[in-house]
Amino acid sequence: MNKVTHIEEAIAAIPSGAVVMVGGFGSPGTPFSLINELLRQGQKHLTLIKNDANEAGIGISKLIEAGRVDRLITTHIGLNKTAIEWMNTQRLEVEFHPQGMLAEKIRTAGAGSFGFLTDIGLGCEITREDQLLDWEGERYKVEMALKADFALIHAARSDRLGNLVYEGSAMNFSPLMAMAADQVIVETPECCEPGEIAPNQIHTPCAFVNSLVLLPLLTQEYAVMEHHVRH
Amino acid sequence: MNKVTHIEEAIAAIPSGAVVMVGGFGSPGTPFSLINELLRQGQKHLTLIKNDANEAGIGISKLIEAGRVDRLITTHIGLNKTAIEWMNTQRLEVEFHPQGMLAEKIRTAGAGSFGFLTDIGLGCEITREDQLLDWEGERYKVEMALKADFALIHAARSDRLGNLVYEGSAMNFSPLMAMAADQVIVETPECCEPGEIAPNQIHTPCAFVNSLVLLPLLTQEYAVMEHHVRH
Amino acid sequence: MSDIEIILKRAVHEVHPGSILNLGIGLPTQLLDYLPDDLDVMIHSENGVLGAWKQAPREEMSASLIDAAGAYISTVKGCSFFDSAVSFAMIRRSKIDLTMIGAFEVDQEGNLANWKIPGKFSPGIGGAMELAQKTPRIVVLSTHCDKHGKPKILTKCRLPVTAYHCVSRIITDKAVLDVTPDGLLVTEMAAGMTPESLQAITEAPLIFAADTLDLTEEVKLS
Amino acid sequence: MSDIEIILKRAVHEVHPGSILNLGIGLPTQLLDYLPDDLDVMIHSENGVLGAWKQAPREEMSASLIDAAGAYISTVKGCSFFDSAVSFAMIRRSKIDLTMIGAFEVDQEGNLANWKIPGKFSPGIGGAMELAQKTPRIVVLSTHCDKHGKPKILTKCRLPVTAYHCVSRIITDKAVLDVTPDGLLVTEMAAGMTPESLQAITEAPLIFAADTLDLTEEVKLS
Repeated sequence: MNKVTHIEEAIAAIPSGAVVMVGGFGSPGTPFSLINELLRQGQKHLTLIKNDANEAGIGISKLIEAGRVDRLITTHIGLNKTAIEWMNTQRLEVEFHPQGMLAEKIRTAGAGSFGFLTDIGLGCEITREDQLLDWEGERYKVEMALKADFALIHAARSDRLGNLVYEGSAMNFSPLMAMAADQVIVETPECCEPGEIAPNQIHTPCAFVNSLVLLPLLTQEYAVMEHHVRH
Repeated sequence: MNKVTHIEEAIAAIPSGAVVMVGGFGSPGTPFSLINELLRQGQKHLTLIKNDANEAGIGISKLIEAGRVDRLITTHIGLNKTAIEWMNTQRLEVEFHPQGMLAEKIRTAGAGSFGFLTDIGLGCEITREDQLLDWEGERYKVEMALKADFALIHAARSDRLGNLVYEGSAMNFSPLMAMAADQVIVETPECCEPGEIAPNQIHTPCAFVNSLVLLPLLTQEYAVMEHHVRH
Repeated sequence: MSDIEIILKRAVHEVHPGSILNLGIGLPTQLLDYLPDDLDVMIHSENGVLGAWKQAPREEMSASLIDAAGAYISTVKGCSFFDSAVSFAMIRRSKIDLTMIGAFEVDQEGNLANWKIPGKFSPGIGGAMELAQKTPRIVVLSTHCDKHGKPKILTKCRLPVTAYHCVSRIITDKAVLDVTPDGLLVTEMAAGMTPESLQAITEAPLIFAADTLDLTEEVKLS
Repeated sequence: MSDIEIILKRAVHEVHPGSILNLGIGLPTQLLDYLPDDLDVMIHSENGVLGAWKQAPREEMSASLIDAAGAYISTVKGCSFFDSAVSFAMIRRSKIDLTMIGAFEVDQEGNLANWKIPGKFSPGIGGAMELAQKTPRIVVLSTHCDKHGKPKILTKCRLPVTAYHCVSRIITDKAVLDVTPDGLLVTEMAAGMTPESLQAITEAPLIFAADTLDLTEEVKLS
């Protein structure tokens, strides 16, 4: 049960037209190396699902700027003026959800359920008439599960079976996406032997992971971004 | 933000007639001490929500045998002949759910949602006509969220803010119940200072915990049960 | 060799290295005793364990670690613990490759009844319904007849069904049967059984493979 | 003192020891700079942090740890990290005691608009909708008027609403206003403001507390 795979092979499994979830909230948790390989291989007409669009010139913004992304399902792209420009000029279709609804839609797919009843956004512009359900005397909004063909995940640490550990705020959507996507590709800078991670400290059990790409080193993209440091 | 409370005071908050979730799958994770105190204080007409009924003479079975429990929402009570006897003689009302549906109903309440759409049990005896929903061309069963007034939880370790860590298979329903109940009472044999548990090793963040009872020692109920050891 | 031993020894052949499996409470759990110690599998237990293994040595038992059957288990390297919602997410997302499960009744369409005998036995549902409905491959382990000698392999289940069209294979002390679109296909029979004698203790009509193997031989290989 | 400074220094008084709070991106996040270092609060950040704190010293910054506003934060003792589903479960289960949030518009019924200006600004929704709808106490931090000098405190929001009837209090550079069943009650005013001059820059009709305090004095206490 060794899931370690070459990055070329892991990413080559993704066809054009695929629906791809990408972990990360801003930079932390963003699988920059997997994204760069997807850019290199040239898959097109992708639908991406990510909390945000990263910032111009890095992460999934590279895919957007290269015209590879037809559609982005997200919650907020305010930090990426390029993505907003692509959206406003109709070169990128963007579907927005409240952040917790996006998380919960993904988690619902990951739990093998099909939708959930909520009151978030009831009466607001984001709610359409056909999403309303009167049930047992109350009115709810039905949010449907959001699945994907692939998930691209960055883990701080893994064993070679694919048990994952996240660090800091880099966890965010990753454990949910690992459950919700049919094929889960993980990049990690640190791969250990099974048993080295305590069983109750594993964030994503290996059952949810299909392939594991070892990063020989963390490039500059993974470093602290100077323009976010206040002096 | 010190949540450490005396056991008498913590349990005295529970009134007769309360709906109480109890962690644990079999013995692991069962908050025996909190249950014993609830037995001692005498609250009646309780509705309990627990995976199982423990075994005769221990855990929530004590409450059932003392006639304190009107209703049990559970998944399987096969290891407790006394509880089955109470059920069969109509002294205890029992509501059964598939185990993962019980978990998910609790988790749905814990997520602040109201229900979810599933296909589990469709066409089976457990599904009533009024639970069926045709939505976007598919037929689903609607499972409603399951909340509680209180949750009683056993944690292997905590800090005094109420950040919890579970051990082994003792996690099971506890993190879900901690999210789903309005008041969460935790017992633990080990309470440390904030910061001693690594932030990414906390299973239940302190926001979900209201009071914390320190166990001076673990009684025999927490030990390996000889009759479950095969020789 | 007891009927149970025959079933379990044959069931060992169903377990493929590299797979994730769940062993239902009762007969399937006993399979643990028959699995080689170096087998590369991950056993899922509904109570939140992936990587459960045989009973731990007495001095290593933890009161906080059981499998869903209540045994004080050891674990394999790479084991993980998680909550019940994640545990059943794993099941409903079909991440368990194989579930071995017991049966009160199983029928020719692969329908399974194993959770309730109205008026006699209704201790609850447990994890059976979700395992049966969502595991890609379900192998039923069961004696061929009940303790009164009555067939358990039926034309149509009479007890409340756990899940429909879920069973792939049935392993009994008398035969191995595959659920196919055409009905139940017998691929192995125990020594001494004939198509006629097997049909006589089976309610569902049986189809026999051209090269029906000797179940007893398979058992000896374990 | 700038308008922003006035607002933030006054906002410090809203933070009670022992509470959990969330600081919206923009003006509220800047409050961090004004909080005393030994304050016993837990700051929730939507990206999965409970116990977020001020920017970390340069040598302790981690590229894996930011708050929802993108700052490389330090954490307090007892901090926990969790996934986005748990993070918003915390919000929707109303475990956040207080959210300070920015506004494009807020009206006399406590309705809030802060996520979209159709045709001009629609970067998404983020966590604002759930925070606004589910936090027991919402305090809006905002300049009293927009940069063109137009009132932001309206009779009825004209922009798409983030959440209805959610705001408890509004803190501006000119006044502190509480949303009450009778309308907006002014409890503090900046030095030099009169009921008339405040009403003149506010679209919603104002009620004035009998003992309206001096906002400027409150600010000096910080």
